[in-house]
Amino acid sequence: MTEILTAILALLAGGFALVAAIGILRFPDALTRMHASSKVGSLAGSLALLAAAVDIGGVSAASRALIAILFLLMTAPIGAHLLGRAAAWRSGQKPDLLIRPSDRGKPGP
Amino acid sequence: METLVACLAGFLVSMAIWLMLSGNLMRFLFGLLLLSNGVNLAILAAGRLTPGAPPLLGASGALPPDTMANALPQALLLTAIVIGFGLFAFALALTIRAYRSFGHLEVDRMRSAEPAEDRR
Amino acid sequence: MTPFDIMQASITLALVMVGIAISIGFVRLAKGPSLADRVVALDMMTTAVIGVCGLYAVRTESEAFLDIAVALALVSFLSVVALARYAERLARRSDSDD
Amino acid sequence: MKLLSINVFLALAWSALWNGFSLPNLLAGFVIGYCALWFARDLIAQGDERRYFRALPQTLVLIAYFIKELVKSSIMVARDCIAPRPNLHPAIVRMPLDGQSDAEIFLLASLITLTPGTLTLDVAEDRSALLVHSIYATDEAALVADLKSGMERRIGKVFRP
Amino acid sequence: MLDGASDGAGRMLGYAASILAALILVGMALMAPAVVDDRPVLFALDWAPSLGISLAFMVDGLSLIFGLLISGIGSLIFLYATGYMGDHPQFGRFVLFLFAFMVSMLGLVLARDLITLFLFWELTSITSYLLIGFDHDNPRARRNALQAMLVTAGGGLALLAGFILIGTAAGGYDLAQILTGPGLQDSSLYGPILVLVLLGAFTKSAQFPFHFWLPNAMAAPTPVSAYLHSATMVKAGVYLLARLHPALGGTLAWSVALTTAGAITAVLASVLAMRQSDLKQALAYTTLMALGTITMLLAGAHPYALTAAVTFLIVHSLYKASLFMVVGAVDHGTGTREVAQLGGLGRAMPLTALAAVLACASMAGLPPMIGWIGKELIYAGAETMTGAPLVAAAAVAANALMFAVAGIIALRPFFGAPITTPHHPHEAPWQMLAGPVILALGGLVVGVLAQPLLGSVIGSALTGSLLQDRAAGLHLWAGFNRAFVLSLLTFTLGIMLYLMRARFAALVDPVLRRLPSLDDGWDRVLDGLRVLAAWQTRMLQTGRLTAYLMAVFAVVALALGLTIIRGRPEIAVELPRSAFLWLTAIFTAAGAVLALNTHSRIAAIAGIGTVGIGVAVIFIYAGAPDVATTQLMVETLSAVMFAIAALRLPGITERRSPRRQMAHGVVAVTTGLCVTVIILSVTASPLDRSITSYFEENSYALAHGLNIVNVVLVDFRAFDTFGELIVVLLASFGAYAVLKRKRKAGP
Amino acid sequence: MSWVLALPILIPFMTAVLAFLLRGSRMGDLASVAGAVASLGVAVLLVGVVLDRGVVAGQVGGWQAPYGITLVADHLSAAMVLITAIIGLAVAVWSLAEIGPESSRLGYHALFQSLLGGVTGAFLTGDLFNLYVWFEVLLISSFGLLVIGGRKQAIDGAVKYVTLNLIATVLFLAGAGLLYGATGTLNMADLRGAVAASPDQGLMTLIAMMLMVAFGMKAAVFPLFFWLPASYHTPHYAVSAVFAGLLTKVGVYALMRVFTLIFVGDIGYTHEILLWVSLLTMLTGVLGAAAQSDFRKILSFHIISQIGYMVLGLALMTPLAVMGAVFYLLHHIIVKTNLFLIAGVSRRLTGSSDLYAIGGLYRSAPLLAALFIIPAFSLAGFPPLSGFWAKFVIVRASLDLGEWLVAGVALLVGLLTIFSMTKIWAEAFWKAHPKGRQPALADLPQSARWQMMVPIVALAVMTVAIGAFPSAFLDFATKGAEQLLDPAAYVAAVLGEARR
Amino acid sequence: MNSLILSVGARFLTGLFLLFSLFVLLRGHNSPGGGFIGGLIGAAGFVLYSFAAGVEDARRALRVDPRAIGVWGMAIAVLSGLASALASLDPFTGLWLILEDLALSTVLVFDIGVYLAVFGAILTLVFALEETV
Repeated sequence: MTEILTAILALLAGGFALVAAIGILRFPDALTRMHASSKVGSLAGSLALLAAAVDIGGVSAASRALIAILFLLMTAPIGAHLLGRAAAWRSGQKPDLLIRPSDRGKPGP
Repeated sequence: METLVACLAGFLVSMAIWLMLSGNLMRFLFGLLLLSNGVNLAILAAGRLTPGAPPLLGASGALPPDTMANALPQALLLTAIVIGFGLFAFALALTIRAYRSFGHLEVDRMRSAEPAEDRR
Repeated sequence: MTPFDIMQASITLALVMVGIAISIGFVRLAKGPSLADRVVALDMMTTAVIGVCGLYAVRTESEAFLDIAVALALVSFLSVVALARYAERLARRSDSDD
Repeated sequence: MKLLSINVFLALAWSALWNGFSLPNLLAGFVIGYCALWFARDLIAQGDERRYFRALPQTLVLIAYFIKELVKSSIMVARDCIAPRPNLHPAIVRMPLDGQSDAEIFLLASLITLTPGTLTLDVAEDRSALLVHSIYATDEAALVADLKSGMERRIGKVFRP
Repeated sequence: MLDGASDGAGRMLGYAASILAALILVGMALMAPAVVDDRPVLFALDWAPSLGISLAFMVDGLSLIFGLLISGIGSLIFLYATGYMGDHPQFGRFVLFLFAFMVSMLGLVLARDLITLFLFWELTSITSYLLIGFDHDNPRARRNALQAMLVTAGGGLALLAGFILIGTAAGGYDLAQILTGPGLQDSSLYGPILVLVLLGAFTKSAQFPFHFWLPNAMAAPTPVSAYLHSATMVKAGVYLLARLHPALGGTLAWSVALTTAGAITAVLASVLAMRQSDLKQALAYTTLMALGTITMLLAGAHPYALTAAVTFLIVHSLYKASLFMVVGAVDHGTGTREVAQLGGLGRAMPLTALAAVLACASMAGLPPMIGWIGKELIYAGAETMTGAPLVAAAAVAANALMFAVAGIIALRPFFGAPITTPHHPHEAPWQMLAGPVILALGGLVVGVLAQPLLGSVIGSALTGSLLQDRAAGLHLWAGFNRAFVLSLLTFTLGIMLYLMRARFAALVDPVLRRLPSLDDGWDRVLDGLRVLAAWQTRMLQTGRLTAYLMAVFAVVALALGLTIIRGRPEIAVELPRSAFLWLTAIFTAAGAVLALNTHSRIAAIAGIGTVGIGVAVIFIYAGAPDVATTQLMVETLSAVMFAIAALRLPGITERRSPRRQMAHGVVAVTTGLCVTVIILSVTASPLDRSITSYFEENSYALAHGLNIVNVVLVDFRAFDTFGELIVVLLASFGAYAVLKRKRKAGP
Repeated sequence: MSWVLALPILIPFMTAVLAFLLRGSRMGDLASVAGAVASLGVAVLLVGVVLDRGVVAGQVGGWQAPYGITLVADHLSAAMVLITAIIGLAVAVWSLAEIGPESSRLGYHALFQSLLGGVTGAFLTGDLFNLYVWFEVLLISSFGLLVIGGRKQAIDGAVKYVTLNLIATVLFLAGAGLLYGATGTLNMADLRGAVAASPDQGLMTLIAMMLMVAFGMKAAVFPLFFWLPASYHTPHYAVSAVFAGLLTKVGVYALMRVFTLIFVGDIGYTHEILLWVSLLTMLTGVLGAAAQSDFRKILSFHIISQIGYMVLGLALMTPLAVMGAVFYLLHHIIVKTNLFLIAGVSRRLTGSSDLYAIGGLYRSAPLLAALFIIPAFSLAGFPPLSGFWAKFVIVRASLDLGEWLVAGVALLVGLLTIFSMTKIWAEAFWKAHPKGRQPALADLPQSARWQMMVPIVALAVMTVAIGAFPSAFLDFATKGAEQLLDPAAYVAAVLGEARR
Repeated sequence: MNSLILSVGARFLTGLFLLFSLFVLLRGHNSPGGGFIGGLIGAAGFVLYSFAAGVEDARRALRVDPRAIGVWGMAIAVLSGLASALASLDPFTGLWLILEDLALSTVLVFDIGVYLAVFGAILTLVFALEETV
């Protein structure tokens, strides 16, 4: 039974990874591509780890897998945020929100 | 399996040398990283590749039934990787300093140490 | 075909899929065009490697590979941060390198 | 926090009593410890600390909600990834914030990033708003409302009494 | 500290050296009876026994003659030098060098071991170098010192090789054994030995074609010229020829080589001597003539020739040292050494004049000076030699010219009408007179009492050292023989030459001027060397790193490629079936290709990141979690550091020309192929896994660890790890230093 | 037993720690000197043990030979360790006068001591991979030392030094890894048997070539020496002195070790290559020196030509020749270091290292002049200085083999060495200072004078002593050569009767 | 790099990195990990912190010059190697103190030395790079 569950999880992981990759390839700009990466990618990784946890069983395996998932989910958004901000800067979209009060009034970079 | 890794290692070495010869210090650094990777692969392959089983013993030191991956080259590799990293780090710092000193990274134009021949 | 065989086969399949995913990610990495695109692709590739770790843990029945996943989750984040910082500063300098 | 640590300690103690730190043991210990603490709340927890008893279930609710959203979002994005003609409406929207604490904003920003088609780009300097990028921003107002009622409300329940 | 000459300390040093030398002279003299009785004095210390080398000395007849000359003349020279230049600020140093030279020279002639001999041989070169360059502010002096040094040291090196070969051929470096043992003439190494030894001897004794350094060496202060470059050091080569005569002499090659070199040197030098207007230069050339004559005589194998050589050596030392000192005294007294500017000094400098006349008489070979006996013996000896007529002709020509030169030196400055000189002429102090006068008188005394004073010693040299059965007698009157006739002929010719010296000069000058000047040749050789060196350095040490790298990689490619072609190691090819592995390999390789992208830094670093990831995946595949983790961490940190650094670095452009790219590509691909082949060859045969098995079996049992890799790292091979942590730490130190160090101005 | 082998390696690192923690203060400098003294003591002890017992081996971590890392000292290793300690002490003292507080704070002493530790480790280890590690230690410390002076020139030099040396280490690493893959062992004594027993000798030669190129680069042989003249004249003088003395010698040592102990299966090929390489090295080095007009550059090029002699000794592979190489190695370290130290003093006194911009040392600094003569003429091979014996033995060894060309080149190079040395002498010492300066030792502060001159005098005395009393040293070198050419004792000491 | 999200995240992620690194260090003998990996992860945490809060703050949070940390690591490694002298064993021989499940050893001390050295080295490098203008 666990084998089948593992197999399903693994295939899902593979599928999501593939999908994420395709998304990254096809989406039109950096910001949209990030949606594929930070969500689908994380999910794929998490599913693979979950598959390992299910298959191996035991506290230590499960806890490691969960910790890995936790780290993955915790770090991904921060990275995405920084990257998104950079990409926004890059693509010339500089909403007022992004400009710090201290920068206001100064000539643009 | 070794064959593929060997080819890959050779390929990486080729690319690395090509980069190192390009005359730009930054590309030399890239070459250095590739070269380290190539050589690491070579060492791995030299220790023979055993897919799977990492060299970990079961509880109470039980040997697993199948052959484990060769632990010794792995230890060597670890050492080599870390050393390679140290060297890369230094080279990077040197590159920055060289850029500050010379204003460019073209190694062939860095000629303040030599040549200066006998003027007589 | 026992469940075990099914599992093995699906792991192999999943690995190949992840492998293809990484390769596709690489295409984006190579194409760019902007720095952010490359970093996104690199991030995706690292995440895929986390998946590889998980799948390998299953295949070899060894927890050892999960440790790689943990470490990788942490540090890949670091590289994304560093590269994003780089990208942002570069953008502010409006330095058109990449 | 104090109560959480006591609870964790109780879970460990429970597992130790049962001679094994297996996952079920630990979970059971945690649940039993939680109940025990709840019964003894008058003895050990005063005033604000009692928030723990509400925060913990709320956290579980949040986690469940988040996992649901994560899967949903992923499937949505995944569909668009492979769809022959992706249905994308990217835009940047400004989402005003109610919560003010760092942890709250951080959590909110993170969860927004992880949910369907949205991505936190930045926080306003005065913490009054989040800047969110969405790929499904057909209706920006609806999007903001959705975010506020979904994620922000649930996080607020965890953090605020 | 040695230079505190101004307060007289230098002079005291000079006197002390003189007395010391005199004591050595006495010591040598005291050994004479024993030596004459054919009981050579021996002394030996083990030096390098494993090489068969000892620090061995002996006093036999030949050594004794040289020893007496060296210490005796040395003593007088020190005295002379004290008078001549006692006020010089560096006189202390001068005395030191000169004394060191004397000791070296003594060591050279007393050595019984070839290597000991060589030691002192080289020491004389060094001290001579320092003495010639004594006037070190003068570029000419420096140049001439260098010339003397290089010529004699170069010869010395040839000599060393020759000695080594002698040692090999004779089975040891002990002179006694070499000389008395079976002759080297039959050894297969005789040819090379002869060439090398002659090279050494000829350079040291300034034989043609190496004669050019000697006149230049006269840049040294006069006491040095008198001592080193006439009386002693230049005799070292002759001494060596005499010393090795029993072992190497007697062959046709020997006699032809010595005769030719000696004769040419003698004649050429005496012709050149006629042309010199500087007295010191004239003397320098006559020294060459004497050395040539001795060399020529040593070509012979008959006691007469050899007796003549030894005798003439003594003769020459006596008069030549005396004359140099005279010239020094003249220079000192008048401020010039130019013949044309001197005249009628006899009145102002009577003692100097006396010494000059006596010494020149000896030089001219007039009876009853010892010079006469020497000349007679030369002619007698010449008869016994191969090619006697030619030898005799050369000897006559040289001697006649010498006669004329002697006339010039003895007569022109001291007699005739006084000529105004830069200084008002005055007699030299007593220290400077003692030497020339004593030596000149000595020439007279030993001339008159030749046989009683010198006979036994020379006899001992002939029989004991040169291993002849007898020596020729030393007689003022040896009967009316062919030698006597030749002497008369010499005088006649000499007088004619003296009288017609101007016409003679006019005759030979054009010829001589057309001869290539070896001195200029020397400069050209040195210039050529410099040009060659500069060219080579320009070619190799270009300062272009790319060229260096290219050379290095080309060497790698060549070394490996050729060895592969030569050794044909076995290889095994077996492709994997895992699609995942193939994919990994492909994207890794693609990452490397991306890194070649010329413009985008980030694309390059991303490409390298991809390679890092791919390699890590291969590590995972191969069951190496620790390595994979480390690899990923290191890759990440590298990328992080690069991202920080890239902000401070410029973009990249490819600047190579297509041709260069081609060459680089060839080298790169060859090397890569070689690496692949080596790996395939290594993996073709099974691995001896015994060490790994040991680790697997004992990792838990003995080292209490389940992770074998970690156990290897921290226990089995902890020392590697220790070194590794130091590397990482020091790398950070170095990077810190390179980044934080403030820039230092200037070189 | 293993402690006397391990301590020479560990003491420098302990000193490095101490010196770093006390950095910037006088105590830090003194700690460095004290550590050097301690190293010297242990090194003397080690030599004593080796003289007493022959080859000694010790296992690090107590793991039996092919499994753990073995430290071995035969005569050659022990002597090298001793010389390293001597040079370390001399330069540590000398550094006191040159190294300013900034370099000191940046970790000069720690880097310096680590360099010594790395060098010592390389000499003592009996394990090929461990040798690689120590190579890296000394390399990375040398990187740090090279740039610590902060001159622009030094950065240029360092770029060349670093890039080229990195390639060498990577090559070494690859060679070591592949050799393991081919033989299954890394212990050098064990490798001897394993390499000889290998069925694929072609492969063995191939790996031998990899290592030859790697070590050759470290040793700065033709045509791999470019990094040396590009960088050695750029750092602090103390640094270039210790580089000149020790760094290339580690490469030579490694060549000698590996090509006598491990790769002796195809001498006709490998050693023939070494022979030609050595000849070209001698010639190019000495000609390079002839083209230079900078004190340190001349000396740098001479390192190369002298390396040629050492490699030549190895290439000829007769007992006498190897003995000559060993002797050369030992003598040259002392002499070369001393010459660089003297160059440092000269620079300090005259204000430049350009020979045409300096002068007058002979007149006003006679002591320095006298001290220059000794190593300079020793380098040129004049008796009775140490260099004579080195050259004598090498020349004799080549003549014994009938290698006329080799002997001729060796002698010619000796002559050209004289040319360079006398050039320095004439320009820096004899000639008057072009700016009329009177450079006298008395110009130095009292403490600096002592710190600079005592090491120079000590090294000069050693040069003379070795030359004047060569017997013990020659015997020592002979013994060392015997051990190299017949490594039975070495193998037995390392492996015991355990394997093979 | 002025980001609220990053600085909040970094605050606890740094702690998490450090915690995880110690975990990796301590159990390295039995499962993948050890001083190197631990040191790298720990340093990564502080690098992150320096990104979020600036190098100045990171140095202050560290309290000690990272070079000194590295040197202490080296010192600890040497001392663990010397410790076996007390038991008259070969240098770097592991000394074990095994109490039931808890195993203390000089080998672990050595690994701690490695950890500190790597930690200090990486921080030295990154901080120096960051501070370069």
